[in-house]
Amino acid sequence: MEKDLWFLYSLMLKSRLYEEMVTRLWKEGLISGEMHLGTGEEAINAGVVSQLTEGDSIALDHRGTSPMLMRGIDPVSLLLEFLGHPDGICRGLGGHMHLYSKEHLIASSGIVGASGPAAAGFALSAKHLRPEKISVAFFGEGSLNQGMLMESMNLAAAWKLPLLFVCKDDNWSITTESDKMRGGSVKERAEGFGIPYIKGNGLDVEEFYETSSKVINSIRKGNGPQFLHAECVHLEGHFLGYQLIRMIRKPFRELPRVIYPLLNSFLKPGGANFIKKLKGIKTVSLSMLKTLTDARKDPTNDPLQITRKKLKSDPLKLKELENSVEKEIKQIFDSVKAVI
Amino acid sequence: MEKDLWFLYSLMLKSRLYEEMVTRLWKEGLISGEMHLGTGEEAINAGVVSQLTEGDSIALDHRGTSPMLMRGIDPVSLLLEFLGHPDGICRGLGGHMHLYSKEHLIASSGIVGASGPAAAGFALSAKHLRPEKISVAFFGEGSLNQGMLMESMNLAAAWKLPLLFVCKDDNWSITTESDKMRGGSVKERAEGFGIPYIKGNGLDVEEFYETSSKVINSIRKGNGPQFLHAECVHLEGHFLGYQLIRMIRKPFRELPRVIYPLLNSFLKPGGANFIKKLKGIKTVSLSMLKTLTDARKDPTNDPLQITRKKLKSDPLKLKELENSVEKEIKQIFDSVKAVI
Amino acid sequence: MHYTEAVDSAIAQKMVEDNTIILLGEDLPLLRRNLLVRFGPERIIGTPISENAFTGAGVSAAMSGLRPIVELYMVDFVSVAMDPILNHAAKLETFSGGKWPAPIIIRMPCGGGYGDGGQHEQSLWGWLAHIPGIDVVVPSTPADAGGLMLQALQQERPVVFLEHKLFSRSWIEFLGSGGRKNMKYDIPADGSYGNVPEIWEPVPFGKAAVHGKGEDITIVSVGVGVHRAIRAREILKGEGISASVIDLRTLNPLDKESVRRSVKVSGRLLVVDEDYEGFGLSGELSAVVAESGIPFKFARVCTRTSIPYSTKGEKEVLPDVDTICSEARKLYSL
Amino acid sequence: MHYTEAVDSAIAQKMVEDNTIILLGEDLPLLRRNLLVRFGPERIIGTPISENAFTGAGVSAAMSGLRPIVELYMVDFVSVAMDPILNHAAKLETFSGGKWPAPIIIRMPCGGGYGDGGQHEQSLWGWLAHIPGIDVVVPSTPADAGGLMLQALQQERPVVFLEHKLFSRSWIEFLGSGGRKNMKYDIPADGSYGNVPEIWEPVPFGKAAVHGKGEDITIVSVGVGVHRAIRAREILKGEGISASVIDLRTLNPLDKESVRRSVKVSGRLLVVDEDYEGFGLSGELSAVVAESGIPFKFARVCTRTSIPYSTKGEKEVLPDVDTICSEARKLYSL
Ligand SMILES: Cc1ncc(C[n+]2csc(CCOP(=O)(O)OP(=O)(O)O)c2C)c(N)n1
Ligand SMILES: Cc1ncc(C[n+]2csc(CCOP(=O)(O)OP(=O)(O)O)c2C)c(N)n1
Ligand SMILES: [Mg+2]
Ligand SMILES: [Mg+2]
Repeated sequence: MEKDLWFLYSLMLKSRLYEEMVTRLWKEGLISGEMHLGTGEEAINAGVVSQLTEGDSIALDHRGTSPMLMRGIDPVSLLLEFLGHPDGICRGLGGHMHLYSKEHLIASSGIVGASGPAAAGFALSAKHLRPEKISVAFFGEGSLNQGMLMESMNLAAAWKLPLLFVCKDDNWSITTESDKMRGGSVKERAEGFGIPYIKGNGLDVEEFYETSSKVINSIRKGNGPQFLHAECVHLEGHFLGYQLIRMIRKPFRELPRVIYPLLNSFLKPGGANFIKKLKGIKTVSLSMLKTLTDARKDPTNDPLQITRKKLKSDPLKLKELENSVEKEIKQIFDSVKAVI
Repeated sequence: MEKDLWFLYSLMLKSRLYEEMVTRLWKEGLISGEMHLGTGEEAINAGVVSQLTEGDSIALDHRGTSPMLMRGIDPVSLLLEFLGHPDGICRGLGGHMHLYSKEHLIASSGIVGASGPAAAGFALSAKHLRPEKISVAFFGEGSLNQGMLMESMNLAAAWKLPLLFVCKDDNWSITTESDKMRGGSVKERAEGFGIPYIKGNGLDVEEFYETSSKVINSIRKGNGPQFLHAECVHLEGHFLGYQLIRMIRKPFRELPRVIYPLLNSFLKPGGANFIKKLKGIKTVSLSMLKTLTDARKDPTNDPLQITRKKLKSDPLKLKELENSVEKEIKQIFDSVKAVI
Repeated sequence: MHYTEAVDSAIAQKMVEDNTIILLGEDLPLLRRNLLVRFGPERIIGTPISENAFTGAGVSAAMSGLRPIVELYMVDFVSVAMDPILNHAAKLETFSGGKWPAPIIIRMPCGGGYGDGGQHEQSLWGWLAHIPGIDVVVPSTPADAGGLMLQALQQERPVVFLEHKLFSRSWIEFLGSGGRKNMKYDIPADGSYGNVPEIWEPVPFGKAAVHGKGEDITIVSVGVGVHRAIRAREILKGEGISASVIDLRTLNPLDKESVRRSVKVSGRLLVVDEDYEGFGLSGELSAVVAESGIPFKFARVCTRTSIPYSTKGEKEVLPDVDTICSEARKLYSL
Repeated sequence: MHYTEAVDSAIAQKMVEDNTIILLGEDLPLLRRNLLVRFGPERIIGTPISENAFTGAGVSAAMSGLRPIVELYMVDFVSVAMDPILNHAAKLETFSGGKWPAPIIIRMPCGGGYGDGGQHEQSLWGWLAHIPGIDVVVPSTPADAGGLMLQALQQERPVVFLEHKLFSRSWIEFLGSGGRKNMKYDIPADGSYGNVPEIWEPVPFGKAAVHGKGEDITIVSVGVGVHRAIRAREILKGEGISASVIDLRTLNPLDKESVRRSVKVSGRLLVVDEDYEGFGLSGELSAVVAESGIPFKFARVCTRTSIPYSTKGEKEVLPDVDTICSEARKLYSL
């Protein structure tokens, strides 16, 4: 292993603490609109991004903060971007779903599936201009049903592009369980485009780094696109302020707001017959229950905890690392505060 | 077998002769724009369409004439449509790529892949309103890379729609060999959506009828979508007046027109180095050669010939049938002539 | 009643009598859960993230006996569902020789002013209205929203139904104000909440709502712009400028008569349009007046560029009361 | 030189000096075979029928060092490639804070009048020009086509390049006249064939070509419409009506000055537009003149509905010389 676990952990921790800071700022109302975090998928991001070097390119989805940080984007200008500041990385014009760095060849998009075509174009130019450089597409499993992503998988296969597809699978598409809306498995989907499929462990960065390292080297050698699939859990749910997460956290406050109109509508005259109505109530309750017992509540699904456990054998070094990352984050925060 | 081979042959023959009549009218300049025929895919069309009954629905691609005829659409109003006549089936406003019959629940589209979503919607309404009725999507193998078709395959699987996907595979997308632009096989593509894949013999209507019969019955029973794949050859190439077919048929007239500008451009100063230029010449020549030795020239690829051979054992009946279909076509032609 | 609730309530009223109405879209089982528990899971159907396929399916479902309301998360994403709209829904009437239109409704939140950035805050109503063969509806109050939806459910052709997110309590809470209490958006109160009839009656398409009599200026708008214009109208009144505000309610069909009638009196047309300026609604309205031969002065306050993410940038780019007032004053002084 | 050959020739000239130019599209190895044998198969790249993906790939390829010309078979099919245009190419300049635009060219045949029907004969230039952030080019002669393409290859932003099929010998032969000798299309001779410079020079964007001085009427158009208008102009001249014809050449940027200057003299604006009438080019031009305060009379000859398949229907719906003349006469008599 080239990059050691300490390094990978520091990448993940930095990303986590940074996003926690973002969360605070968002809650304070300083960041407008939606905010999708990468908390929970840090092992995937770190495992892949830590292997990229100059000339490699990345197409990001709506969870771009974490990979951007890991790729070495200036954290201050990133945060300023979220705050809509003219010194933000996109002069405050992009926002967290539209992050760009020409220097690092990173583009993002808030359109589901758009990272596929974007990565294909990056890979095409790599093929022409940057031998042995690759391009990476990050996306969630729900995006696998978006035409353009599928088209770009086929395109990558047909053109034999140096492209790594990274599917971060939390099995949620906002409030929908992705596997219920998908024909076939993720593996079958990838192989349906003749693309080699590799399953990685999205919770264990050590393993995942190894897996992606092999895959990436093979792509660099000109073997065409490959598909890396890893499961993960998004600890904050779909985005900050996500209603279902709020329900989990403050059931007594949130549930009545939901249940009252539900019952009201259920009891209205007209509509389906009683059996179908019951089916309706069942559908809705089940999906809420599903959320309430969601994997997000389970700390064994936190990739940071998993790696931290491994590093606990050297508690001093761990403490030191954690302190230093925390300090870094504080510094970022202070620099930003100084500007705004 | 419910429908006998004589019946299927008569369906195919009617379609063939009708499209030959269309060809003549097109060549005379009475039909404007493009004209895509179904000549060569009649076995596939007959095998499937002959099993459909009232309440079943069809979404067609740009080769809709043949399936429409087989489904029982009035041939006169169809021909009038091609002639742009106000008594045409779409009042002359649609043309051959945009044929509709509300009564028969048939829609067409000239947009590659559009038959997928269209068939999905038909199947959805069948599920709600017409139990045991199915919907059929016809498309070519080249369309398998169009996002909306892939999306609709997934949709059909997720919703378990009563939908038959029929892939008519001539391995050509206009001038492109489809397998060179596809990652994975057609089978893998279908299975990538969790849809059962069945390979049929697109040249032999007897076999193909059997295969599709099983598939269709299974779909009627509520088993969800299935994917029927069959190879065929389009005897006229992509469309009428297709340049590559003209080159085959009149090489001395057509080739110089193509070769002169080619050489002219090849010899111009500037551009790629000589090796790449030679590669270019090779690419173009190979693809022309490929066309010149195309399967279309081979009569064993004509589904009508194949069935006809089987029926030759009863030459009298065959003659009678052929005469009667010819007469029918002549009558159609005469009725149309009377109107225009 | 709140705006989105009004739309849902009109849908519910019609769903009771018409069994063929179904709803399709991502996350609908949760987003329209109130309808789901009343009408059952067969009629409120969740979809994969495949807008092209399910919008296309909606079109043919509408041709074959159902009345689908297809929901997209935002009008911005119509970019991946354009083919069924442009090349199918809108063309069916022509292609089938008038015999087989598709009564589909495509319901989409639209509009900006809450900080999601340029890929999520577009309006695009003028863009969609360019396509012949579809109706385009942009209600600006709960009462209109419900009534126009009821009418949409009776149209025999495709309807695009656009709900401005600022009007929608549920969208705004979903997209950023939920989970924090400190967000301030410039939400038009009368657009977000208002009286609605006990029983919904259809509000006809192609009939603008005219606010006040404008001796000096006719301001025409849709959606949130209507409320901005009404506020501007009050300010201008204080300055002795008399403006009327015309809320078009639908772009296709377009109530040309109301616009012309008013401009004939005022001699001045000011268009307020949150959609992009060029080749859109403002131009069309200018043409509508010009081709009727009425002499008029013209100005417009529209969105000229992609919408920036920052709150400040958003404010600069989206039409607001100040800009409307200052453009109106300029126009008045001409 | 013929129209399409002129475009290809300008591309070839630039490809010699700029190695980063590549061509992407369905069937290009055959359709652009003349470029392929000169520049090699690595630069003329065939694609699967996946417009969304390869247009999107073109956008990011343009961001990362290449200069892709992406070809779609027809502008109608932009319906399945709208997302990379609307939400990506056009937004990059804003999103990246002006730092990272995508110099992609999207080349598409457009227009009707050869009998393919409403899904294959659209123009859509006004529709595309509604989107801020992209240039829209509609050349009407071989010389302009080559020169504008050369300019497009130097723009630092996305360019939509639309070639009317009636101008293109190769498209018309591909789409229906090949293989039969009896098709008659109303092809403007000067659009299809004309003199071109020995060495291509860029034709600047945003500069209209003005034909003649119009004392009475200013006719503005693009593409085939320009030639129809020029013919109408001659007829009107015989009747004592003096019209000038303005060929915009590009819709974005729009040469507002030329239009205003001419209308100031003539006092009458007639727009001839093969794209759909509502919410499009004709409206925009009306607004451009109206907001400048120039008093003017206005009329338009545009496509109002989906384009019917039949030759007769096509003729009725698409702008032609007769309609232009009669509208011009009406406008003159006002
Ligand atoms: C084309 C499009 N459709 C819908 C949306 C709304 N949307 C944003 S994220 C999302 C779910 C994506 O799920 P997945 O790809 O699994 O990513 P995750 O959020 O789980 O990381 C949806 C539907 C969108 N942004 N773009
Ligand atoms: C979206 C779209 N892109 C491109 C085209 C142009 N086009 C028409 S038919 C065709 C090839 C289709 O190939 P296939 O699906 O195999 O059908 P075949 O013609 O071989 O029957 C293409 C590219 C189109 N009509 N629609
Ligand atoms: Mg997910
Ligand atoms: Mg084919």
